[in-house]
Amino acid sequence: MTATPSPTQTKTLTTKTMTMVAAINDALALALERDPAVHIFGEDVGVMGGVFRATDGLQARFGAERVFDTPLAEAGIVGMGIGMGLAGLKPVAEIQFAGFLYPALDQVLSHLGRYRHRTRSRYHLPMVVRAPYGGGVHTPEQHADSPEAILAHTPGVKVVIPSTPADAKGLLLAAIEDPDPVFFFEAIKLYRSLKEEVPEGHYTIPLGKARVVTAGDDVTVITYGGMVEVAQKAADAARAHGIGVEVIDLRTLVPLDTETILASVQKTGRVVIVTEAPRTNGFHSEISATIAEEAIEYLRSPIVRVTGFDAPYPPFTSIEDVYRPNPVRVAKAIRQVMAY
Amino acid sequence: MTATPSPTQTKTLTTKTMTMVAAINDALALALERDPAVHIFGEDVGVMGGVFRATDGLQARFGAERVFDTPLAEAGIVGMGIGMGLAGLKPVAEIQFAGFLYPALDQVLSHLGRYRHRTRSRYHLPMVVRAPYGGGVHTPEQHADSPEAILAHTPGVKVVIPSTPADAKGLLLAAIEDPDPVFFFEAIKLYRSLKEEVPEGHYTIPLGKARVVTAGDDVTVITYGGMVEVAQKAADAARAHGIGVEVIDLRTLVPLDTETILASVQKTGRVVIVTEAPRTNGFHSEISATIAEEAIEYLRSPIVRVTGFDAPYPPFTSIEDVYRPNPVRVAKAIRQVMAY
Amino acid sequence: MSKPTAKSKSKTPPKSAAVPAPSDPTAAGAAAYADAQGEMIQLIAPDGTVTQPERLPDVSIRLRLYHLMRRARHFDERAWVLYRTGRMGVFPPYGGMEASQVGTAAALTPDDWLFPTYRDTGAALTYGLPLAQTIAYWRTSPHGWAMPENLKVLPFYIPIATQYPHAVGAALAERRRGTRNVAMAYIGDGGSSEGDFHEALNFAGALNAPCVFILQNNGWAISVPTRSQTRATNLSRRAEGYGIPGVRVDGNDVLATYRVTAEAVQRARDGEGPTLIETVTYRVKPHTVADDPSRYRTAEDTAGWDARDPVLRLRAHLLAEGHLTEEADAEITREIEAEFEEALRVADAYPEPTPAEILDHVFAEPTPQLVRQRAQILAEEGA
Amino acid sequence: MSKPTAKSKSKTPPKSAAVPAPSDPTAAGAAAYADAQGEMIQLIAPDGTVTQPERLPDVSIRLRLYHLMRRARHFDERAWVLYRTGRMGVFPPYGGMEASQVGTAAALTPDDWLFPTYRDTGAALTYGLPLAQTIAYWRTSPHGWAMPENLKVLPFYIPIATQYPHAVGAALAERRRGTRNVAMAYIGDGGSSEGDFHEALNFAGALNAPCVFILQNNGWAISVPTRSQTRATNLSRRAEGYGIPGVRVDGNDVLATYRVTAEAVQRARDGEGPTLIETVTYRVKPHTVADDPSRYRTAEDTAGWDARDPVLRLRAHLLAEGHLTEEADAEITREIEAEFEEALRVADAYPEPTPAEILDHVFAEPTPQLVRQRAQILAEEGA
Ligand SMILES: Cc1ncc(C[n+]2csc(CCOP(=O)(O)OP(=O)(O)O)c2C)c(N)n1
Ligand SMILES: Cc1ncc(C[n+]2csc(CCOP(=O)(O)OP(=O)(O)O)c2C)c(N)n1
Ligand SMILES: [Mg+2]
Ligand SMILES: [Mg+2]
Repeated sequence: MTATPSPTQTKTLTTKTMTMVAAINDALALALERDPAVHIFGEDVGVMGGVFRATDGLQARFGAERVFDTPLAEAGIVGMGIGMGLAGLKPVAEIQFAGFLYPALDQVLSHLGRYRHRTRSRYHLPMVVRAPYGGGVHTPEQHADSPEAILAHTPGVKVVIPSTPADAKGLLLAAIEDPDPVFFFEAIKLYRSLKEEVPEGHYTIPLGKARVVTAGDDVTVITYGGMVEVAQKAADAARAHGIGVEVIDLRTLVPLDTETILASVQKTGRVVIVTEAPRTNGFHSEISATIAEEAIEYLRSPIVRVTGFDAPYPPFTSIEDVYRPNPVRVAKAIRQVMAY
Repeated sequence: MTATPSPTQTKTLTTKTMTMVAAINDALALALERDPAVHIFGEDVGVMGGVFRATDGLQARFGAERVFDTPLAEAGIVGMGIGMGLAGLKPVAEIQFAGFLYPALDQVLSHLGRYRHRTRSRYHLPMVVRAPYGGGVHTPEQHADSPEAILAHTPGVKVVIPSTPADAKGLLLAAIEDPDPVFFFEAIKLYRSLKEEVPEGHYTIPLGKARVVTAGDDVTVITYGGMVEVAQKAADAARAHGIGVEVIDLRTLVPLDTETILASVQKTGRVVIVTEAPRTNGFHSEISATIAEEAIEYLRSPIVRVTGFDAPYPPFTSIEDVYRPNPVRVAKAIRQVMAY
Repeated sequence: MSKPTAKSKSKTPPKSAAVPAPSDPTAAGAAAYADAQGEMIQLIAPDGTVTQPERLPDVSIRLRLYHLMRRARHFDERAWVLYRTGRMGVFPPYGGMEASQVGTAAALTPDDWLFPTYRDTGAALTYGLPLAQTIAYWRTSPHGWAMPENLKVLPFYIPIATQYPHAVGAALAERRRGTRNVAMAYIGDGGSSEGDFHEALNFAGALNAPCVFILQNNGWAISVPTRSQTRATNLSRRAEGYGIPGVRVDGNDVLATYRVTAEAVQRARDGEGPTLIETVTYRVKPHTVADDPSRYRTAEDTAGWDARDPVLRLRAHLLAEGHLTEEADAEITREIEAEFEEALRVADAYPEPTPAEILDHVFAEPTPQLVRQRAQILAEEGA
Repeated sequence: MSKPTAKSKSKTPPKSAAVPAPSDPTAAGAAAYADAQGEMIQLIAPDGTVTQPERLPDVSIRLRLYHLMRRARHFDERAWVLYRTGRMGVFPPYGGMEASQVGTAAALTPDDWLFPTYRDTGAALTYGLPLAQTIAYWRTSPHGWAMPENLKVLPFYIPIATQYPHAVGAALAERRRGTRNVAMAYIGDGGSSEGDFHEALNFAGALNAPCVFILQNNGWAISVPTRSQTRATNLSRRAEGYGIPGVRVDGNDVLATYRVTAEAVQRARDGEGPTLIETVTYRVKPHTVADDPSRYRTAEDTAGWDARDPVLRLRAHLLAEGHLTEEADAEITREIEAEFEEALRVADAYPEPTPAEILDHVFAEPTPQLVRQRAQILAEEGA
């Protein structure tokens, strides 16, 4: 796949082939370099450089005051980050896996999303919480969760989920520069599986703007993060059968780019939504509901959701792949909305 | 309002006028009486009988081993309950306000919903977590949250939200007798504002069956909990203008009674969904998405959601009522789907 | 165990202080009470007689603390009356706990951070939160939430214990920025059971954050007595589990609370890390003005605490030592009353918020969704 | 402070035990180490010489513990080899920590509860988890999660610290049901920073739950050394903050870990409440078989710990005292190897799960949604 990044403020024209994790590392280094307020912390982010190496080399380069390990306690990590944000720093916390964000949810739901509101902007929290999420690489129990819907339902926090290295870099820099709290979920499956040309130097990709990955006239497939490549494969297969599939990568769930969604739906009239989160009340539901409210007159077929299941992501390696949407399932949904 | 309870196994025919909180107290007493495994615990549930008096008198009657105060720590409360459930008791925990469930979300997301699955039913957790939720009575900051969507998105837990005293009693007894974890959210607004005849003695109302509150042919209004009376008021007003509104009280979000929803939508073709939770990705989205997937051919108008907002429930008493859907807003939505 | 207490000794006086730090250098060190953790530090007995003359703060400080306690008490009393007449919202009283709140908060400067709970109006007032804004907060007016730019105090925390990690972060940020400012956070006996308490104390110790953690043990968490909340009988001992100093102080002796807090603040400023201070006091009042404690406790439970009243204790001491006269005291009363009534007038004049304000201040830049939702509210208003 | 330790003394011997409780009544009481909290309890030195002869368990117990440690070590070694050849999943090794796991778990009976973390395979095996199922677990086969009906052991816990409150609940349930059974839960040094640790210990103390909390301080939480996790240098001291006994023990001396745990179990059975035991040990191995510790620690960091090997230590003692011969030792090796290879054959024969099983066991009765989702998977399989 060759996604086209849409850097908004890049000056450099040179690029470099990078994995997503390298692009993230690059963004973090740039952020540390440009803004002394930026501080990175979490479990094993220091000497070790993170379990996925996203912070590799940063402590050595920027010192143990800017990049540091915390005790093992996620509420403490997010809660401390909130305090740092109140005091004017730019905290960039890493939660080792999205499934370990749960102990911190009280700090998120009670404070991270409320501080600007409750102090009428006397305080605001320019904090980023990064976490690897999603399945597909046979991690241990609870290492493959996709909790983005919980955050999307939390007023006052933004949710960003990149699907390519270049996007990851530009979106992460935008998230760090955003004055408000941003959750930044990184698909584990994409960390190293995907390489592309990434612009060198600083650039940002604005939060709240979806990316039309491939244009098409017949079906709109809406997705994000780790599911983008799955949708693309299904779209490629459909195209071979003469079906024009428009794949939309939301990039950010909050703010949601309804404009891009609705424009596409008005054109195609057929919608498939793909996420790997559990089915009931996943973020796919919000996308569907938005379309059912705003563009129902354009629909020529039911909105089909291809999702994870109403069961925990299975810890049983040999069958775990059944859980996660695959190109076959998405292709079937595309056929279904075409056949309606 | 005079809701008709649908007791499935009531033997007694006598009834008693009760508030919802009295009906809940009655259900808890019956459960303690019938099953020695039932244990009730939480903050201030003992001598004080709960901040809303839902456990009033229970410690005096059943002893401090069956009904007891815990230290002030919600993760501890739910986590301890999980251990009690593993060991064969029937824990019934009270969280003082739904907004204080957040510190316990790790225990919920990591364990409560996973235990049967991860042990292949060697263990299961017959636990009930009760919590008052929702706004409308000018409580302090964070005392008016409606987090049901988070639980509905959590595999392995059920979610029940009653809207009348008789329902509350029958559903709570069913929840306690259910072999799996159930969240039981009680609308603070309804605790004492609503009285009705409640059957005496033991009866249950099955989880997963919605209640058609009022029948109608033109518009389906789907809601639950504290919003049912709001929807009813709007429906009454619409009826005065000759619009037949079918109000559906879901009663349980998980399992969701799609059958009743779809039957009504097939009849009316027009849908309004009402919840007081924040808008983005609230449970209203799931209902809408389900309809958009299963019954789109019957729809004669967009699905309209009347909800809370993408902001924290405001702690500012004089304007907080703006946040919560009211009959005027619902009536407007009804007019909107009729006018489409 | 290499506890920082062992070597700690104030190296530098605080930059500035609402109340100046104790001037007696011999008593300023932590070593003085490092061995006394099991006991409760007390400088004056309930009847006002001095028990540790060598550690008394200067007279000017004592008088200042007296004034601040009187002022705090007046607020508490007036809030109650205003509540009854519908001019104040539901309010958690702290009357009887003034020494615990005033003595601790008085050790801060406005450059330091204060993280108060809903119970800590007395601490916030002492720190410098303007009266009118404090009134506005308890009236749930947005004016009470928009804290002054020149202070570092946060709106009272409702979700129990969540403020503790924030204090660690703010304190750490001050250190990273090279200041000598500290953060102080309050919690109750009940709140100290929450996981956030543990995580915060451990983080502060591990990261050497300049924090002072005040644990007000007032005997009750709503209806649950401290003894049912924990098997521990000395909550300051929890500090040992984090390798930081823990101090237990008579929470109704404002000279003692001030003294130990000023020392802890000094250690924090000097880079010696955090301290946990347990103030042993009592919630003589109901949980809130809307609570009826007879549902869960008897007169016996509270008996004896009136005799330990912190305001009367300091007053007795000051009168006995000739630092205060009845006339001066009456003058303080007049001053405090006038100040409050003036603040009430200011608060009464705050304009009511408009409906659409519920959607303001969610993000710096509202999302398209919020823009729409706001328009909906405005349309309703127009209609 | 009325700590239960002060009066505690085994009143009744345990009902039954994988390894019988110590028979010497004079040494069984908690008072013996109540004063020794700062130190580390040790019965035999690293070279096998006895340091506290009066507290040694019976020879039969020592031999049993030796066998269990050898068995645990064998599993650890074989798991590593099997992983390299693709016959085992990613496995967190515990080699070098056998005394910490075996000595503690051996104090339980199958009526007691065991809440192990991912690191505690050695403890689970000691408690009685069948080898074949243990292998199945680390192969991520559902057979490893469906725990035997006759045991009360839970599948290894992955989300750190979450097991601690569960142990409190299970223990409390046993008490409410009138049994004398206890619950034991493990945690790491890293895990003890989580809020759940604090809440659980405090709940257990407040509610007098018969719990034994094992804190294995093995020096590392993945790449972070204990000294960066906390400023405390003695984690057993945390117990004081909850009013419960805290014990610090040489985690590489199985006789010591067994002794203190058996005593704690006894106190819990006798209704005297919970105990926190810190076993001071070391993670000589990588975090998991897939981890490369050279990224974060040097050979110097781990130097010295080989000489403290717990298996060799007990072996030296038993050989020196004539309780073990080289021949008997070789026989143990043969027995252990045969047992493992047989279990491997059983595990190899477990059938693979079928795809639709990912949706089994969500609820007793699947919701309509799950019924549909299952049908979808079955249809895909059919296709
Ligand atoms: C997380 C959370 N749980 C529960 C509550 C409800 N609640 C408010 S005050 C209180 C008791 C607090 O007791 P303590 O910490 O001793 O403080 P005090 O009221 O005595 O000042 C409780 C349970 C809350 N506000 N937050
Ligand atoms: C809640 C949570 N956060 C993070 C992790 C990731 N993680 C797995 S093991 C580990 C370190 C644990 O260290 P310690 O508690 O000392 O146990 P040890 O591995 O040394 O046995 C971490 C951070 C996790 N499993 N759960
Ligand atoms: Mg209290
Ligand atoms: Mg460790």
